Amino acid sequence: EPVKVGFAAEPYPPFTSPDASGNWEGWEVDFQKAICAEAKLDCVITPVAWDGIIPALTSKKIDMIIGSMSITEERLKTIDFSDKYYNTPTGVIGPKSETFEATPEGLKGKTIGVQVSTIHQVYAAKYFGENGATVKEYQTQDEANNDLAAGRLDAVQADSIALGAFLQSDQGKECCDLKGMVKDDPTILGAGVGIGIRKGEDELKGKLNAAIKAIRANGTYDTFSKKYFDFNIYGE
Amino acid sequence: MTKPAQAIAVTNLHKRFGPLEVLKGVSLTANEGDVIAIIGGSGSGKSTFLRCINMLELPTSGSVTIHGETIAMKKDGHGGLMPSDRKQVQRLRTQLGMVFQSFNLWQHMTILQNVTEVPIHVLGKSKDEAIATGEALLRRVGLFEKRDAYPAFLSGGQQQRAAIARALAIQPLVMLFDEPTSALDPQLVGEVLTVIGDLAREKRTMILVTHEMKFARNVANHIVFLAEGVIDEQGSPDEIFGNPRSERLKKFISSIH
Amino acid sequence: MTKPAQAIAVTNLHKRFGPLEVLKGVSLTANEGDVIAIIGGSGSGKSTFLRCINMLELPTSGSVTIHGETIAMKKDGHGGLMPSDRKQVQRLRTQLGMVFQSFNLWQHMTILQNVTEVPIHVLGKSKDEAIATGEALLRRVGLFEKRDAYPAFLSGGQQQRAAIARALAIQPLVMLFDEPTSALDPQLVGEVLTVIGDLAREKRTMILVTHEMKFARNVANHIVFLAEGVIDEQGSPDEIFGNPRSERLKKFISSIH
Amino acid sequence: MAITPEDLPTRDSFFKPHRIVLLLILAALVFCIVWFMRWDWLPKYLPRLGYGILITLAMLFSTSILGFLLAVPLGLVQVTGPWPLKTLAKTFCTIVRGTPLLLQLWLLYYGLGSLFPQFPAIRQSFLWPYLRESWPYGVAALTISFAAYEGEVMRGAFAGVPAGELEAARAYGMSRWTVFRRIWLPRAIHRALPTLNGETVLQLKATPLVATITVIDVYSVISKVRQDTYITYEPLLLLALIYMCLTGILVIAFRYLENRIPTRGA
Amino acid sequence: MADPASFINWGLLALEPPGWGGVLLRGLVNSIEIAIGGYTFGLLLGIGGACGKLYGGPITRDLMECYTTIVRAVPELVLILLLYYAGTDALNYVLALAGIGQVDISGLVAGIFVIGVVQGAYTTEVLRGAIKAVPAGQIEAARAYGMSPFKVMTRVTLPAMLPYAIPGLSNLWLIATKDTALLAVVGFSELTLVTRQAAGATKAYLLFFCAAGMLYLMLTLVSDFFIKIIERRARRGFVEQS
Ligand SMILES: Nc1ncnc2c1ncn2[C@@H]1O[C@H](COP(=O)(O)OP(=O)(O)OP(=O)(O)O)[C@@H](O)[C@H]1O
Ligand SMILES: Nc1ncnc2c1ncn2[C@@H]1O[C@H](COP(=O)(O)OP(=O)(O)OP(=O)(O)O)[C@@H](O)[C@H]1O
Ligand SMILES: [Mg+2]
Ligand SMILES: [Mg+2]
Repeated sequence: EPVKVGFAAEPYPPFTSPDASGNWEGWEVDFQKAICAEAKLDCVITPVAWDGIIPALTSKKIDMIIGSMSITEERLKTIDFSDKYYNTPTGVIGPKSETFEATPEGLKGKTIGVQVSTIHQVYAAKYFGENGATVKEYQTQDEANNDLAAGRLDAVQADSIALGAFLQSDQGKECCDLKGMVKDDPTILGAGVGIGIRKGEDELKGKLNAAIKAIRANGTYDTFSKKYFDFNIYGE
Repeated sequence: MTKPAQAIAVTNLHKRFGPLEVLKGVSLTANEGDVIAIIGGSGSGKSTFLRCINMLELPTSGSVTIHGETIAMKKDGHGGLMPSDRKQVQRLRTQLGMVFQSFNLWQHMTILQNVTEVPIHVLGKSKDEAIATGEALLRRVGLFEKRDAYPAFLSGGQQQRAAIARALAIQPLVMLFDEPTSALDPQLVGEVLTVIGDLAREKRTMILVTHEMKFARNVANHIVFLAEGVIDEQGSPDEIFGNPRSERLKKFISSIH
Repeated sequence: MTKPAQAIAVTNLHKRFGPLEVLKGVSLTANEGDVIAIIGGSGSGKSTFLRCINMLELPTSGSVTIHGETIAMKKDGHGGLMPSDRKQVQRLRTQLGMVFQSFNLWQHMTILQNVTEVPIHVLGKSKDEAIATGEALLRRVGLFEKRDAYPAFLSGGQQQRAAIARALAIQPLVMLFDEPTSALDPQLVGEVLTVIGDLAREKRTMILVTHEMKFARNVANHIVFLAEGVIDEQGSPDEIFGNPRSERLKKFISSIH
Repeated sequence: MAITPEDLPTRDSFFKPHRIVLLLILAALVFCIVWFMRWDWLPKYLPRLGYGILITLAMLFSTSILGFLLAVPLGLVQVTGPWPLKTLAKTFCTIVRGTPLLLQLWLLYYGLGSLFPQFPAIRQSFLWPYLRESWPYGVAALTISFAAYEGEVMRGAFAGVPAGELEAARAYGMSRWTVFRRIWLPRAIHRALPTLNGETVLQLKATPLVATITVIDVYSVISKVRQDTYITYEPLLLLALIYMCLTGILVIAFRYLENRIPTRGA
Repeated sequence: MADPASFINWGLLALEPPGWGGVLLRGLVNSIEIAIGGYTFGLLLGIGGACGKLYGGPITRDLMECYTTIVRAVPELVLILLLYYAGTDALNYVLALAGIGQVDISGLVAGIFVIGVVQGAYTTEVLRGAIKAVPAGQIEAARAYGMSPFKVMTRVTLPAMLPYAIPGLSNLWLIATKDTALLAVVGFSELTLVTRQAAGATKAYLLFFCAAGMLYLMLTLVSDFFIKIIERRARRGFVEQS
C-alpha cells in the first residue's frame, strides 16, 4: 500500500521546488526521502495546490503533508501533526538606508509586512502591532518582499531562511539588509514545523516520529541539511 | 353533390388579456372550400380570433375543431386553457397556413430559405423538391429575383408577398390570412386575389381578416362582422353589404370611403 | 391671394443601393398646402424617395430644399453625398413629420411617452403642455385608453394610429406619410382622412405614399406615379385617374379591383 | 405569452406549495450544517468578517459603476465611431479581456506603483498618500477589467437596437446626442440587463484578487480562517452563503430593472 | 524595479528544460482542452437552462433560478472543493454502503464538470437575454406552421438570437480559458499553475507572468478571429447600425 505524500504545488524554495522537467527538489524533498526510507514506507509524491491540500488530506486523496506547516493549537483541533522536523529563527529586514532594531521600540510607527496566517503574523501582531506599529498581511512572502523593495513597507518579518533567500537575490541585495532576530516567544514561535496527518492515524504518526528521531540520531538529517544550510535548521 | 365536409369549427371562444375581455363567445363554422372574411374595427379582436384558431393565443374558454378533430384542452390553473396534447396541436398546425399581419419573416434566412424551411424541416420533403416548389411559388408572387435576399432588405410589399409564399408552401388545408393585402399596391392586390381565388377552387378553406371591403365582397362567400368581441352580424356578402341590419354594421359600412 | 410659397423641392434625385439604381432622377415640387400622393408598384422606390427627403437615406446625387432652404451636401468619398451641416439637417427634420410604413414605435416607452418624447426633448416644450397635447392627439386617434401600454401589446392598427399621433405631435410643416392606412379598417381610414384633410386646411404640406387609390383621389391635389425609378406621369387626380396617358399607368389603374 | 406587470410575483403569489417545499428542504439543510459542523471559530472572526464584507461591497460598487461609465463609450465607439477610436477601443477591450486580471493588478501595483516613488514630484504631490495605499490600484484594475468586458456587451446591445427606431428618432430632428440619450442607450441597456447582471456577479467574484495587494475583503478573511485553523468546509460554506446573499440582492435589483419595461416574448 | 534588463533572463523561456517554455506551452494546451470541454458542457446546460427559464413550468423555473443564482453566486473554488473532495467522499461512502467498490473520479473530469456547471449558469442568463431579444413574431410564425418546440428552438430561436448572444458567449469563452486555473486545486498542470511554479522556482515573476499574459492574449486573438467569422455569419440579414 503506497503512501501518498502531498506537497504544495506552488514552489517554496529552498524547501520544495519543481524544475522545468517536473522533478521536485529541495530540503523537504530530501527529508521526505530519508523519512520514507527510514520508516520503510512506499511513498508517492502528489503535488496539490495549497487551497486544496487540507481537503485532499481529509478525503484521503493524500496521506500526509510535508509542506512547512507550523504546528499550532488551532490547527491541532482539525488535523494531527508529527513531532517537529525543523524550526528556524525569526528575523526582521528593512531598507539599507534606515537603521532600527528588531524590537517593539525600534519598529514603533513603522509599517511591517508579514505573510498571513503564519506564526510571524501572530507574533508581529502581539509584539509590534500592540506597540504602535502597523502590521500588513500579504498572501505570499514574495509579495511582502516586493512591497518592501518598492518602498511601501518599512520592514518585513519572516523566518530567517525566507529572508536570507531574498537578501541574496538581485532585488534584495540592492535594497535591504537584516535588522536582527526577534526575541523568542516559545508559545508562539516554539512548536516548529511538523508533518500533517489525519486525526486518528496514530500508527503512521508513531512511525514518522520514530523515523524523525532515527535520522536525527544517525546523521542522515545533518548530511542533507548541509547541502542547503550552514546552520542548524532543527533549532532547539 | 354531397354536403361539403366541415373544415373548421370554433365554438363559443372567449379570450381575455388580464382585465380586458377581447373575445366574448365567438362561434364560427367553415366548410371545405369556404372563404370567410372577417371584418371589423381596429382592436375588435380579429387578429386575436385568428391566433386562437391555431393556438398561438390560448383561449380562456371554448373549443376549436379542425377537420373533425377537436383540439384537446385542459385547465391551466390560472383560469385559462392549455392544449393537453402538444403533438396534436403541432400536427394540426401544419394544416393551417398562417399569413401574419406583420409578416414575421425569419430574419436570419433568405427569402427562399423562409419558403422552404417548413416543407423541409417539418413536412419532411426532400430539399430539391422543396426548392423547386418554393421557387415556383416565388415566381408566382413575383419575387423570384429576390430569392437570395434577406427580409430586412425588402420593401414592405415584397415582404408581404414572401410571407404569402411561405404559407402557401406548406400546402395547408386551411389558410388563415391576417390582412394579406395591407401593404400591397392595387396591382399586387389583384394578383393576391387571383391566388386566393385559385386556392378557393382547389377546395382550400380560407379565413381572412381584411380591411378591404371590395376584396372581401369579391372573394368571400361568407362575411363575419366582429364588434366588441362578439359576432355582431354574419351572412353572405350581398346580405352584409347590401342589406346590413345592425346599427353598428350600418355605420361601419357607410364609412367606407 | 399671392402665389403659395414653395414648401419642398426635390431636384433630380438619384439613389442606388450597390448595383441597384432605385431612383433615377426624380424631381418634385410641393407648395404650401399641397397634398401630394405618390403611387406606384411595389418596389418602385416610393419609400426610398420619402426617406431621401429627410436624409434617412442619403441620395447618390440631387438636392432637397425645404421651405426655401437647400440642405447643404458634400461628397462622401464613396461616390455618394452626405450632409455638410448636421445641425441644419436636424433643424429641418423637426419640420418634417414622418410616419413609417413599419411604425417604428419606440419599444421601451409607453404610447404616451412615444408621443411626448419629441415635443419635450427636441422642441423643448414643457412636460405638462406636451402631455396635454399628446393626450388630446391620442384621443383624436382613439387611443386614449391605451396611453400607458407598451407598443408590443397593441394591435397593428393601434400601432399605426400611435405612429400617426407621434408624428402629429411635433406639429410639422410638412408631413411625410408612408402608407398611413395600410393597417387600418375603413372606419379608421375615414378618420385618418379627416385628420389629413384638417391638416391640409391648416396649410400643412403633405406627401403621402399610398396604395389606396380612392384615398389618393379624394385627399390629394396632385398625384405622382412612380415606376422603375422615374416619375412616369404626374398631374391632378382627375388627369391621372380619368385620363392616364402612359401605358404603364393605364395598366396600373386598370388593375384596381 | 405576454408578460404584463400583473403577472409579476407579488407577495401573496410568492409562497406557492412547491416553493414551501423548497424552503423546507433548505431549512433542513441549514439545520444539518449548523448542527453537525464546527463553528466555534466564528465569534473570534466576526468583526473581521463584517469589515471584509464592507470592503467587498465598496470594491464591487465603485468598480462596477465606474467600469460601466467607461463601458458605454467603449461599446458605442465600436459600433459607430470613427476608425481610429474604434480600433483603439477594440484593442483596449481585446488586451484587457485577453489577459488575466491578476496580471493586470500585478503590473499596476508592483510595476507602475513602484515607479511612482522614484519621482520626487509625485512624492511631494497631494496624490502621494493615495498612491502609497494599495486600494486605488485594486479599484483601477477592477474598473478597467469590468469596462472591457462590459464594453463588449454594450457593443452587442447597441448594435441590437432595431434600426427603424433610431431612424424614427432621427427623422424627428433629434440630435445625435438626444437619439443616444433617449432612445439608443435606454434600449441597449434594457436589452443588456440580463448579461450585465451576470457580469456584475462575475465582478463580485473577481474582487478577492485584491487580497494579493493587501486589501482585505471578505474572501481573504475566510482564507485566513482556513489557514489559521485548517478547517476546510465550514468557512467555505459561510463564504458561499455570504456571496449568495450578495448575489441574490444583485439579481433582484436587476430583475426589477428588467421588468420595469414589459416585453412580449413567445 | 530599477533596471528591467537585469531581471530578464530570456533563457528561462527556452523550450527545453531547464527553460520553462515547453512547460508553459503544455500548460496552455491543457488549459484549452479543459476550456473546450467545460465550455461545451456549459453551452448545453445553458441552452437547457434558458429554455427551462423561459418556457418551463413554475417549478422548473424556480429550480433554474436557484441553479443560476447559487452557482453564479458561489465562488468556483468553493464549488470545486465541495464537488471534488466532499462529493467524491460522499459518493464513495454511498457506494460502500451499497456494497460496490470505490470509484476514483479524476481531477480532470471533476474540473471539466465544475467549469461546465458554472459556465452553464452564466450561459443560461446570456441566452435568456438573447432569446428575449428575438422578435416574438418570428417564433410565433414557426409555431404557427407546426414546428415542434425542439424545431422552433434549433431552426429559428437559436439562429435568430445568435447576434444578440455572441458578445456574451465570447466573454464566457474567454472566462472559461482563465477559469481553468481552478484545476490547480486538484493538482492539474494548467497554464496558471505552471506559471506560478516557474515564477516561484526562478523568482522571475514579471517575466513569467508577462509570458503567460502573452499566451492568453494570443489565445484571445485567435478566438476573436473565429468569433468574428461566426458573428459575421450570424448577422447576415440584419441591418447594420450607422
Ligand atoms: N437598404 C437597402 N438595401 C438594398 N436594397 C434596398 C434597400 N432598401 C430598399 N431596397 C430595394 O429598393 C427597392 C425600392 O424599395 P422601396 O422600399 O423604396 O419600395 P416601395 O416603392 O416603398 O415598395 P412598397 O410599396 O412595397 O413598400 C426595392 O427593390 C428594395 O428591395
Ligand atoms: N398580447 C396582448 N396583451 C394585451 N392586450 C392585447 C394583446 N394582444 C392584443 N391585445 C389587445 O386586444 C385587442 C384586440 O387586438 P387584435 O390584435 O385582435 O385587434 P384587431 O382586430 O386585429 O385590430 P387591427 O385591425 O388593428 O389589427 C386590442 O385592444 C389589443 O390592444
Ligand atoms: Mg389585427
Ligand atoms: Mg414602401
